[in-house]
Amino acid sequence: MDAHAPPTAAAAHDADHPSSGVYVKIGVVLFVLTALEVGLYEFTYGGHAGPAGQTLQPFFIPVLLLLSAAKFALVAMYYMHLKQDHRLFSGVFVFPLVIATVVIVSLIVLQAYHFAFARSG
Amino acid sequence: MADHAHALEHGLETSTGLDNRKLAIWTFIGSECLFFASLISNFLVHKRTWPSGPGPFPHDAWVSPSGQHFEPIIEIPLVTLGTALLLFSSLFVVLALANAQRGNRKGLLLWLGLTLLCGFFFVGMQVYEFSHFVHKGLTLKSNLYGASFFTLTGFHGTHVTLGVIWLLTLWIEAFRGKIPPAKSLNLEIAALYWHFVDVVWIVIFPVVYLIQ
Amino acid sequence: MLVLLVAACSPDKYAQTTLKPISDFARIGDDIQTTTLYWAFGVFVLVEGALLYAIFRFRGKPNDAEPRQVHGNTMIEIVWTVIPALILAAIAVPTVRGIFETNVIPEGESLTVEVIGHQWWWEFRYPDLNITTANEVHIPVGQTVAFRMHTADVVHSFWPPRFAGKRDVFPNRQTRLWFKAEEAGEYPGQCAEFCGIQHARMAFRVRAQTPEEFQNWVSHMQTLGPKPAKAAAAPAAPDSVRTASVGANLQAPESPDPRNSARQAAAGRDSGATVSAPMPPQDAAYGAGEKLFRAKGCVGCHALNAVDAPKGLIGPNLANIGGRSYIGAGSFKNTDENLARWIRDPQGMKVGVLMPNLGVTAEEARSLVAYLRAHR
Amino acid sequence: MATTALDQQRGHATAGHAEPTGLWSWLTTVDHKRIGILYGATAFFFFLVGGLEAILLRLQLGSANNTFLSPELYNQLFTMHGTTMIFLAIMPLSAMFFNFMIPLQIGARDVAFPRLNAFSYWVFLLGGLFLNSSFLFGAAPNQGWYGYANLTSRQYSPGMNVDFWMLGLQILGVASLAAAVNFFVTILNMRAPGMKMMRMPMFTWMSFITQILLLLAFPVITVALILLMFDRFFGTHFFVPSGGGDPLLWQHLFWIFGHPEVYILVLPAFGIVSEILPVFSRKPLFGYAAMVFSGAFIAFLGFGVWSHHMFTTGMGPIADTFFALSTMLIAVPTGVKIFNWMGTIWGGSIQYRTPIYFALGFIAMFIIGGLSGVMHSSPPADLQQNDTYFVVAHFHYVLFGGSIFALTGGAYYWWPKMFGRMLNEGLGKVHFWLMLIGFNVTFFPMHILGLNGMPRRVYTYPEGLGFETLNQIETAGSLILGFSFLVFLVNIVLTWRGPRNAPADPWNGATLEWAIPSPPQEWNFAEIPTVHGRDPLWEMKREHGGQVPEPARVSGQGIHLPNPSYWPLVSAIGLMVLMVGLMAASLVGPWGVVAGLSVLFIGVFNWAFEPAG
Ligand code: HEA
Ligand code: HEA
Ligand code: HEC
Ligand code: CUA
Ligand SMILES: [Cu+2]
Repeated sequence: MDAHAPPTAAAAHDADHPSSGVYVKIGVVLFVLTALEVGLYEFTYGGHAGPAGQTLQPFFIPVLLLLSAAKFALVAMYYMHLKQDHRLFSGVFVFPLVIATVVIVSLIVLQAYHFAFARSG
Repeated sequence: MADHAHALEHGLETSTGLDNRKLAIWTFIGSECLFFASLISNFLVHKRTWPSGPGPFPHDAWVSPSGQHFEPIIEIPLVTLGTALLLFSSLFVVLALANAQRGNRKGLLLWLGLTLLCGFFFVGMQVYEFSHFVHKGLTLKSNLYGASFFTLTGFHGTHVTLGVIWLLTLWIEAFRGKIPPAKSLNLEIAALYWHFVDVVWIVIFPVVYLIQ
Repeated sequence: MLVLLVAACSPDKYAQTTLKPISDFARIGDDIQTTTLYWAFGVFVLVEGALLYAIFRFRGKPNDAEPRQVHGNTMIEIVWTVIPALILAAIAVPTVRGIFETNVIPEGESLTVEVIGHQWWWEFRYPDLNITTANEVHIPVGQTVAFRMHTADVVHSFWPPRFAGKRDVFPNRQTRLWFKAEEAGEYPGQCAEFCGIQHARMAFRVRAQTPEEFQNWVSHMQTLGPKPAKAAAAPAAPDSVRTASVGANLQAPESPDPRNSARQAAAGRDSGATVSAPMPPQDAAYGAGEKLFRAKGCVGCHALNAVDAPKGLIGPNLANIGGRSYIGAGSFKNTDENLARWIRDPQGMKVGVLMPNLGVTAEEARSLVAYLRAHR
Repeated sequence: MATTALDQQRGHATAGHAEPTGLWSWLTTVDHKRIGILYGATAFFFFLVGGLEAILLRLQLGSANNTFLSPELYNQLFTMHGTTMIFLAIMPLSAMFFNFMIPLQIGARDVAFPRLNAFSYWVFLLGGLFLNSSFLFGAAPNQGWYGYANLTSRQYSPGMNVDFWMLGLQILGVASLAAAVNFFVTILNMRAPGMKMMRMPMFTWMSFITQILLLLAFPVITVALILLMFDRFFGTHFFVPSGGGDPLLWQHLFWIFGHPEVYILVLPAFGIVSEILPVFSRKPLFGYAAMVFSGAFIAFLGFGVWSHHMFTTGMGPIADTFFALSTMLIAVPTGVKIFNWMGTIWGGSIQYRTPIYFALGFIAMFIIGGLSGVMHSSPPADLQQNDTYFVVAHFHYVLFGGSIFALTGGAYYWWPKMFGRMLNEGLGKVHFWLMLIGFNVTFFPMHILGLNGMPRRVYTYPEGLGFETLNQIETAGSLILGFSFLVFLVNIVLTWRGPRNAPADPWNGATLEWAIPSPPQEWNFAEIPTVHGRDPLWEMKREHGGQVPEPARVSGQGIHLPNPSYWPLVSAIGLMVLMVGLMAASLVGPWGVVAGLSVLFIGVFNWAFEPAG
C-alpha cells in the first residue's frame, strides 16, 4: 500500500466530514432501529406474541422493510459519506441499486404467477 | 479485485477530480448490488420450498410423521448479536478512518482493531450458526430452503472474511506506521467495501431471519 | 433470382410450414405475423432505399471541397423518432389483442389431451376417453382441443406448426395450448426446445380427422386392451413436488433411469404393462412375436393396451403401433423393414435413444414385426 | 516486492525508452496497446475456430439425413460455436478496441489500472483455453449456449461437458467484470483536459455504456452459474424439479443477463460505425447528443425485456404484454441511430475506402436483423418463430451483419494505427464483397426456412419437409463467407511483409488517436493534448489551414510509465487452477482448489504490494 495517493483527495474532504460525534449518534440510531426490528418480531411472531401482536402481523413486513431501508440509507449516506461526497458516487451506487430492486421484485412477481396459475394438477 | 496498490500513475489530476481507486471500489460495489440481488431473489423464490424431505423449519418446531423431532432453526438472539457486531464494526471503521485522516495512529489502531474484532466475531458467529444448523438437520442438500439460505449467507460470509483479511493487512500497515493521513484513502476504500458488506446484511437480516 | 426467391418462399413445398395456418389459434399468430411482416417490409424498402440513394448520390472525390458541416436538425430528429413509434403502436395493438386471445383457455366443449414429453418421444393421453397413444395425436376437426402438458424429464416444447405456435413443457408445472383444427389430414410436428442428443428426432404427427373418423378411432382404441391384471404403480404426478403442504410427497423420482429399467425388464420384472387382447391374424409368427415381446423385455418399457395404460413407462405405448405412419417419434416411415431394423438396432437408427439394442435376431425381429403389425 | 529483473526492465525503459521486446515483455506487459493486440490476436483466433465449427455445422446440414457429423458432435459444435463466437470472439474483439483505442481517444497515457487490465486479458485467455480444452476430453459442452435447466442437471448431463461450460463462463465473467471496472473508471477519470463527457468520441461513449451493461449484467449470470455449480457439485436442487427447484428460474436469470449481453455485443459496433461514417463522409456525426442518449436508452431498456426469449413458456398475458411492448420500444432509439447515421453520410463527400464499405454494409444488414427482431417481439407470432431458423437468421443478421461487419470495418480503419501498416485496399474490397454476398446467401434463406418450419439445433432433418434446397444454398454461402476471411488473412500476411508505411493520419481522422504516430509510442502522447471540441483533430487541422504536420517520434525522456508485472499473470493462473481443481475434485480431492486459492492469494497479495511505477 505504498502508492502515492495525492494528499488532496483525503485531506481536502476532511473538513466537511462530519465529526466523530455524528458517527456515534448514527450508530446509536442504527442500534435502536435494529432493536426495534427484533422487538417487533418478538411482539408479532416470537415467543412473546400476544393477541395484540397478532393483529399487527399484516404490518410486520412493510414496517420491517421500511426500518431496514432506513438503516441502509443511514449507513450509505453517513458512514459511506455519500451525503457529502461527489454526486457521481451516489449515481454509481444508486442506479445499480434501483435495477437490483426491480430485478428482485419482478422475479418474485413472475415466479409467483407460475405458482399461482400454472401449476400442473 | 481492485488494483488497490495503484494510485494515479500519471501524476495528473483525474478528469472528475476523484481518485481512481475510490471510483473503482464504488463501481465494484454497484456491480455487487446485482450479485446480491440475484442471490436474494433466489432465496425469496425458494424459501418456502420444502419438497425433498422432512426437515427443520426456520421458525417453528416440527415433528415429522415418523416421529422425529426438529427444533426451529433460527436463533434470533444469536443473529441479533451478529447484526449488532456488524453495525458496530461499521461505526468503528468510520471512526478509524477519521483518526487516520487526522493522523492519530493510536486511535486508528484502536478503532480498526475493534472493527477487526467485530469482524472476527461475526465470522465466528456464522461458523457456529452453520454448524449448529447442520446439527439440527439443515444442510445444503436437505432442501431448497437450506440450499438458498446457505448460499446467500455463505457468500455474504465470504465477503466478510475477505474484508477481514483486507482490514487486517491495513492494520498491520498502520501498526508499522505506513498509513499517514496522506494515505488514509487506502483505508477509506477498504472501509467502503466493509460498509457495503454491512448494508447487505442490513437487508439480509430482516429478509432471511425475521420475515417468516 | 427473384423468381427463385419467390418460388422458395412458397409455403406449399414445406409440410411443416407456419405460413398456412389451419386452425383458429394459428390464424391469430399468422395474422399478426403478416401484419408485422408488411410493416417490416415497408420499413425495409424505404430505409434501405434511402441508404442506397445516399450511397450513390454522395460519392465524393479526394479533392472535393469539404461538404457542408451539418451537426444535426432537431425537427427531423423528432420526426424520425415519432414515426417509428407510431408504426410500433400499429403493431402493438393487434399484438396485445392476440396475446389475450391466445391466453384464454377454452372450457366446456373442448376435448382434453394430456401431452407428456419424454426424451425423445411424445405421449398423448385422453383422460376423458381413457385412452393413451404415442407420437401420433388424433384430433377431431371442428372441435377445440385443449392440451395440458408437462414432461417426464427435461424441458421440451410442443409444436404443431400448422395448428399453433409452440409451448414449452416443464417437469414442475403444467402449460397449455389449444386450437380448433379446420382441415383433416396428417401433419408433422416437432419438439422445439433442445432436449439432448436426439432433440432433432423428437417429432410427432398430428392426425386431424373428421368427427366421425375420430369417433371411430376412439371406439377402436377403447377396445384395445382389457384392464391390466395388475395396476401399474403410478408414479407421482411430476408437479406434486410443488405442493406447499409440509412433508407432502417427498422425493418424487424424476423418472426411473431407463437403463436400469431395461436391465430389470430384461430380468423379467413385470412392470404392470399388459399385453393387449390379441388381434385377428394369429399365425405362427404372431405367436412367436408375442412370446418374444415378453422374453426380450419389451414389456418392461412398452404397454400394448390403449385403455387404462400405465403411466410413467420409459417407452411409447404400442397399442396401435401397427397403424402408425412413422416410428422412432416421427423419424422413420413405418415399413416392415424399418420396424424390423428398429427392433434389432434402435441405437443404429437413432443414436443415443433410450431403447437399448436387445440382441434380437433377424428371425425374431420378423416375428416381432408380425406381432406389432397386428396392433393397429 | 518487485524483483530485480523487473527493476532492471523498468530502469531500461525509463532511461532510453527503447520498446522492450521478447516473450517476457509480453507476459509482463501492462501497456494497454500491447494488451489490446493480445486481445485482438486471441479473439481473432477464436473467431476462426468458431467459424470453422460453423462451417462443420453447415456441412452437416447441407443435405437431409446427413451423417457427416454424429448427433453428439453436432450438439457439441453448435454449443461451442455459439459460446465461442459470443464470449471468445465478439466480446474480446470489442475489448481489443476498448484497450487500444479508448486511452488514445480520450488522450490518456494508459488505462486507470494497467495491471488489472493485464489480469483481465490473462484470465480471458486461460478461460478460453479451458473451455476449448474440453474437446481434448471429447466432452465439449453440448447443451446449447444458454444451457437451459434441467437438461444441465447431473441426472440428464452426467458428463463433464456442462462442467466445462459452467466453469469456463465463470472464468470469462471474472475477466469481463475486471475489465469493465477498469474501463468505466478510465473513461470517467482519465480524459485529457477539456475532454468533457459530451465531447467524447462516439466509440468511447458506446464503450462506456457497454461497461455499465457488463457491470450490471454479469453478476446475474455469475450467480446463476454458481447455483448451477452447487446443483452439479454439491447436490442442491435449485434447478432440479424433483427437489422442488425450478428450471424456469434459470431461464429468467440467464436472460436477465442474456439480453443486456446482446447489447454488450452490439453497442461497441455502433460506436465503431459512428467513428467511421463521419471520417469518410468528411462531415461530423449527425445528432451527436441523440446518438448518446439513444445508446443509453437502449441499454436501459435492455434490462426490461429479457422475457421476450421466454414467450413460449406461458408467462401469462400480463407479462407477455409487458415484455412485448418494452421490446418493441427498443426499436425507437435504434431507429434514431440508424437515421442519424444516414444523416451523417447525407450530403457528405463519401470517400470509398475499405472501412466505410463495412460500415455501410453494417447499416444495411443490421436493419434486416432489427426488423426480424421486431417481428419476434409479438408473442403470438413468436410462438411460431421461436426456436426456428427464423431466430437463427435474426441473430446472425444482428451479430454477424451487425457486430462482425462493424468490427471488421474497425479493424480496417484502425489497422494502420495499431500496426503502422496500411492494409491492401483491393483485397479489402474483395473481402467486403465476398463477405456481403456470402453472408446473405448463408443467412437470408434461414428466414424462409424458419417460417416454413425448420427448427434450430437439429443435427439433421428428414426428407420431405422441403428443407433440402435452401440448406444446400446456405452451406455454399458459408463457404464463400469462410473464404472471405481467408482473403483477409492473405491481406494481413502480405502487408505484414511490407514496410511500415502508414502515416499518422491516413484517413483524415477527427479524433485524437490520429494525432500521434502510427503505431503510437509507448507513452501515446508526448504531451497530453487539450481538447476544445468534439472533433479535436479536425479542429486542429482547420486552425492550421487544413493540414497538421506529421507528428515526430520523440524520445519520451522523463515520461513516467507503469512498471511491467507478472503478478496479474500469476493471479490469473491461480484462478484457472482453482477452476480446474473444482472440476477435478472428485479425483484429487480438495487439493486442486487449495493450490489454486494459494496461487491466487499469492498473486493478488504481491500485486497489491508491488510498486505500481
Ligand atoms: C447483437 C445482438 C442483438 C441485437 C442488437 C438484437 C436486437 C433485437 N432483438 Fe434479438 N436476439 C439476439 C441478438 C440481438 N438482438 C440473439 C443472439 C437472440 C437469440 C438468442 C438465442 O435464442 O440463442 C435474439 C433473440 C431475440 C428474440 C427472441 C426470439 C425467440 O427466441 O423466440 C426477440 C424477441 O423479441 C428479439 C428481439 C429483438 C429486438 C426487438 C431487437 C431490437 O433491438 C432491434 C431494433 C432495430 C431495428 C428495429 C432496426 C432499425 C430501426 C429502424 C429502421 C426504425 C424503424 C423500425 C420500425 C418502426 C420497426 N431477439
Ligand atoms: C457472433 C456470433 C456468431 C457468428 C459470427 C456466427 C457465424 C456463423 N454462424 Fe452462428 N451462431 C451463433 C453466433 C454466431 N454465429 C450463436 C449464438 C448460435 C446459437 C448457438 C446455440 O443454439 O446454442 C449460432 C448458431 C448457428 C447455427 C445453428 C445451429 C443450430 O441451431 O443447429 C448455424 C447453422 O448454420 C450457424 C452458422 C454460422 C455460420 C455459417 C457462420 C459464419 O459466419 C462463419 C464464417 C466462417 C468463418 C469466419 C471462419 C473462417 C475459417 C476459415 C477460413 C478456416 C481457417 C481456420 C483456422 C486457421 C483455424 N450458427
Ligand atoms: C429400456 C426400455 C425399452 C425396451 C426394453 C424396449 N424399448 Fe422400444 N422403445 C423405448 C423407447 C424409450 C422408445 C422411444 C424411442 C424414441 O423414439 O426416442 C421406444 C420405441 C419403440 C418403438 C417405436 C415406437 C414409436 O411409436 O415410435 C417400437 C416399435 C419399439 N420400441 C419396440 C420395442 C420392442 C419390440 C422391444 C423389445 C424387443 C422394445 N421396444 C424394448 C424403450 C424400450
Ligand atoms: Cu424434446 Cu427437443
Ligand atoms: Cu433479447
